[in-house]
Amino acid sequence: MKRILAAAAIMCLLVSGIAFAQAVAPEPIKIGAVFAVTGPASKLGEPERNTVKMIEAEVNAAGGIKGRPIEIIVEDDGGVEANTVNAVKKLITNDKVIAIVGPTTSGASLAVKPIAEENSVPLVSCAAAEKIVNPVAKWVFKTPQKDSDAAIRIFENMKSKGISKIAIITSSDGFGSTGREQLKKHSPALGIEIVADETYAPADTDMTAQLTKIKASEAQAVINWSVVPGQVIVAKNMRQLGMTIPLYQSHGFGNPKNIQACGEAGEGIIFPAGRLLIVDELGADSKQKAVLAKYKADYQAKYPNDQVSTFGGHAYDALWLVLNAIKAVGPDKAKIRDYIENTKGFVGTGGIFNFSAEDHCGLDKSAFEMQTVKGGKFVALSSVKEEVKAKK
Amino acid sequence: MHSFSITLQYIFTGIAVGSIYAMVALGFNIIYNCTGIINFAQGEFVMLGGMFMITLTTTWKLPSLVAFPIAVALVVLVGVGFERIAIHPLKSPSVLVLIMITIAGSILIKGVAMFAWGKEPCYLPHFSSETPINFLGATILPQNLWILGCLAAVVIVLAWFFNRTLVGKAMRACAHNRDAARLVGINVKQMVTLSFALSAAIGAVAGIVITPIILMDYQRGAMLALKGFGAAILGGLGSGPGAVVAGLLIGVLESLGAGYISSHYKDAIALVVLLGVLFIRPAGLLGSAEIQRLKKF
Amino acid sequence: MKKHVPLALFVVIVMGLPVLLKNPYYIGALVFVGIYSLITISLSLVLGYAGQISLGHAAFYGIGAYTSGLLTTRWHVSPWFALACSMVITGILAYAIGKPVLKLRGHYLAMATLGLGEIVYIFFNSAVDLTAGPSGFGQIPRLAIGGLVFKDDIRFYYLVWFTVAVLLALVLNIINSRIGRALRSIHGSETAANAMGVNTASYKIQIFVFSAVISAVAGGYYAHFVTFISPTTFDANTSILLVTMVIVGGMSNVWGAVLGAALLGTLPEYLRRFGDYDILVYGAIMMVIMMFAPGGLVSLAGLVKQKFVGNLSREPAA
Amino acid sequence: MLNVEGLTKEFGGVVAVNDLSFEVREKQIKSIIGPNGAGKTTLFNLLTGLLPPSRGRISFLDTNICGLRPHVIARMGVSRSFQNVEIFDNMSILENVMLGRHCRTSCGAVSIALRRRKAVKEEALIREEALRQIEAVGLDADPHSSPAALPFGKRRLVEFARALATSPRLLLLDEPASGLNMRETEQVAQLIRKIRDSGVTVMLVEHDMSVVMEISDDVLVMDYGTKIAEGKPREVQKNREVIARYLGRSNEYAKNPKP
Repeated sequence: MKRILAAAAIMCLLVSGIAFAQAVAPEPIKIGAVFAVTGPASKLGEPERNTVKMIEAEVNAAGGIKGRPIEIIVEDDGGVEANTVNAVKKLITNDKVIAIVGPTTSGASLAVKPIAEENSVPLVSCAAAEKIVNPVAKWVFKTPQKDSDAAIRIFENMKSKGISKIAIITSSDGFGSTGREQLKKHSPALGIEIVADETYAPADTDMTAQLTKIKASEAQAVINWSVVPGQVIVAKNMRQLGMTIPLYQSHGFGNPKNIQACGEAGEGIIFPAGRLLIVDELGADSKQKAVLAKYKADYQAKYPNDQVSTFGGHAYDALWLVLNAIKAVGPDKAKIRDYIENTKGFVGTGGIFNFSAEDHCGLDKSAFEMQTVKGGKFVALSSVKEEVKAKK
Repeated sequence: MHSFSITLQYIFTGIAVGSIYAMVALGFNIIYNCTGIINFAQGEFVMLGGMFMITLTTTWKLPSLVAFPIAVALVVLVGVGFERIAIHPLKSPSVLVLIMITIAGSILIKGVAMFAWGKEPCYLPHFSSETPINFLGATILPQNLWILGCLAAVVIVLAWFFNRTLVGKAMRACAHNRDAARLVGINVKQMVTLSFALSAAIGAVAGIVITPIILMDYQRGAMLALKGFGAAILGGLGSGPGAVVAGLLIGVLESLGAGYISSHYKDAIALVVLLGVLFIRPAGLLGSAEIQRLKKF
Repeated sequence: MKKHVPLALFVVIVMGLPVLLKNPYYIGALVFVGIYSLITISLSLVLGYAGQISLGHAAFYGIGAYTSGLLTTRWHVSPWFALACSMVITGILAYAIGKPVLKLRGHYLAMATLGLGEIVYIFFNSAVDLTAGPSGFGQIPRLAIGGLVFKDDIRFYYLVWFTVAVLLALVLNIINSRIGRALRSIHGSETAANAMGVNTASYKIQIFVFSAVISAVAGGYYAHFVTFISPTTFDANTSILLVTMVIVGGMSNVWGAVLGAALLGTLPEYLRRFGDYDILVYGAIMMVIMMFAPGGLVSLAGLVKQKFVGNLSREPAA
Repeated sequence: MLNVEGLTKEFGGVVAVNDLSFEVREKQIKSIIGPNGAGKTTLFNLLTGLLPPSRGRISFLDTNICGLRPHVIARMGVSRSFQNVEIFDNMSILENVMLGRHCRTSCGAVSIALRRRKAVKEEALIREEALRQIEAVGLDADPHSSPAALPFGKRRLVEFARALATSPRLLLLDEPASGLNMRETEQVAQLIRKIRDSGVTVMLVEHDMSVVMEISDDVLVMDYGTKIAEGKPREVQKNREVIARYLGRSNEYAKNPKP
């Protein structure tokens, strides 16, 4: 009996001690993050998680926000939508976060859209699908550029080259299918005819069958839209089949590892992407240069084994949108939401954001820069053209 | 492009893809014959083969010829270790429990690989040049020939092993009747370990030769295992020739399906054919209903 | 009367849990456990009792979800009627599928069901005009009875677990009856069962259709609870997860099915704190359970019971 | 009650049962004997519908049962035991025997699931009858325990009880004495007689000649799927062809009685 009493006394002391310790330190501002750190989309979720952890450390090292440290609670949903739903509920009701960054994938973002709405918590998604912000939901925002803008930029580039008949090949997952939708939707207006429409499963190992069909069609160019290894395999298979028509890729191609994997087959691929990959080329007049260079340098310093990618950039933009709001209006959900909705001219890695009540994405097609692969590096397409002109 | 060359190209593609399925299916069969279970970690052996090869050649800068056997040996080690730790100690497990253990094993191996090699796909250079070989208007990569060559080599070695060596014959005895094999003095548990070693080796070889074409990441194994399982079933579980024929057939069906019907439904087309075959021949193309042991779950 | 004790206890626990766990997050997680339980209970009849493996149940789960979701969003059918439609449609499909497929055995049956599940998954992905393709669709209305809308987690919790309790009551009655014995006899020896007058083919298809219909209910609940569905929720991984739940819980006992769903359904929640390592811990837990308790979690419960209560139980060994 | 005419079963090119005709009369014990591979078990599988015959006619109680599915034949009153004892180890002894009542009961899933009075009553009757059969075959084991751990002889008794629980008119026993010791064999022989005396017709396949000669009313000798002789045990024993083809090799069987 004595022992139990003693144990109880010690426990009481400990508990009160912890409580006391907590009372002294300023309570952190809690922000939630849901990323697919494992599962099929983990190569996107990983840099996103790394990025928010990096920013957390940076902000806290600088003394937090108005003396209060920030705490970013990262949840892994493994790319399973039921898990995302649970994770977001946990963040909202258990951890009482004031805003949420993520999820990584479009499906997961759409699944938690109603939860953010019902609980009145601002959520800034890092996923691409336009459905996330269209129709506009009061509490839901997103940072990646719009699929439609990517499609339009590609089509504009094609038109400038006199290409009118094209083939599209997309992966049969969320990213690929929303791309396919946008490509089909915007092609007629820009006078482009899709003469072949092929898909492949995300884990497929060979696309020569689809490409053979495309080769036999009248297509003057191919657009591949995916984030899976397929985007490399398509490039290589085209080379194998001796196809010389230009290959366009989606903004999902923006990862330096793809160049290495494509080898020679990667040369000349054209794709729209944010300017993170070509930050070294940007002139000093570019508003984004400072932000991009800092993000790239910080990330590379903190995670030397990982290469900076546009996906991490989406999380960077999302979190800073929230943090800027907190800095300005304090940790209040409704005020944060209003602040984000009224944010204008926010310079992020993805572009310059101008939000409004009708536009919860905030980016337009100027956020994209048409890029290409040259000499094993990403370079702006405009600079290549200039070189060609100069030679002439 | 001439329509003949197009068809030929589809068939080439199908054979190139199908030979990968065939190799995975062979790995399934060896363990199935010895234990009656489907080893769902087979796809992970393939993935590990490619991953080890990448590390050995790119990080350790070993020449391919040296790295190849080392990579295979490492995967064999993993296979044997898995069997020794998770399957060997069990007394009389049911088939379904064993399958669950292999699923758990595949999750574990996948997890370790995720930490070891990261989440991005890794890349391995082609064994020889990347210049495609043109044949009657259709093209094939030299690496595809390497894959076919390896498949042929694996088939020849396996045929020799099971028909000409004592150990191979002992393994076949286990496949036929475990109790009888035990009675004539064959150490059945050792044979099970050996079957894991052998199918890990085949998986590793498959992984190494296909990585230059398909890229390798820690999640690649699952899809390969699924297709390989389909091939093993279509050919008739336990039948070596069946696995090869069925693997190639599924590959060609997918490719022709994508070419002539619809790439959206190409996997479904192959599966419909598989199901159709099973409804007519419930034990697969080359499996016989009499020999098929009706394993209970 | 003794037979009813476990079920009564179960109902008390289910009723009481929300009082203990006031947090809506836990309640929300338990809703998913309830949805999984519906499937695993009915799947355990197919797998544990009748001994027929199905690696394609996510397809029925998905057909239920999609039918209910599409009918309510596209054609504005009332959710309950849509749910009923999804049961009928899934039942008919399961019958058409089961008729030829259930003639196969063992691994062949496993592959055939896996393949059918894949075909359905590919259909969800590719029939974009109907299903909205891989990106899925949302704004599925919630279920309601009169003015009572099941919009918050706690209401849905009671709806789902009420369904689970009803299903359990029905299933428990069935397994300890001539039909339950007939199912188990198929598992034991199909030949002997046949010779003893059990129409094995008919029972196999009946139980397969039954579990498919229940899976469709679970799918409908999922659709109306999350209000968004996309194909990835119903892929082969889910099928394998469902079978794993049944086996880890203990496949020869319906309580095992509930235990398995509860463990593997909430495990991702516990494992979040492990970050990336969750995949390793998950695999390790699964492996350890299967190695040391091949009969599943219920067999552990049985051991505990034997130790403390002695072998008083006259419950038939399942 | 059972009339077999020109029954033939071919597997590929092998003829397992060849143009076999015989008759079984009510309440008699008819034994089928013959060397291994003579087609005895195949005959049982044909009679119970587990295998479809290639040709011929089987009529049971003046109904043609050829091509009927096994569960229908069982419901008509034909039950059997198996050479290797096929009882269900995933059920208790009692449940095994209760399963035998399956074809004599009819409650549907709905009434069972809702525990209608009809279903509860029927279940009680099933249990009663099963316990009665367990006692009738003289099985002294806890009916609630698993049969998996029982010795072989008792497993066979479980199978008998299960077969009897179907209330058969005709009971087919496939080597009921194989694998049993002398005492158990004697018990089984007595049991078979008792079954016959209760009004059930019995057919058995057996290698143990002492049992066959002791209890059979009628013996049919088969070899290579054809009938060699048929008649009273004594007559058959004297039949020259039988002696030459079968009993002449009895020493061989004595050395190696199990197939």
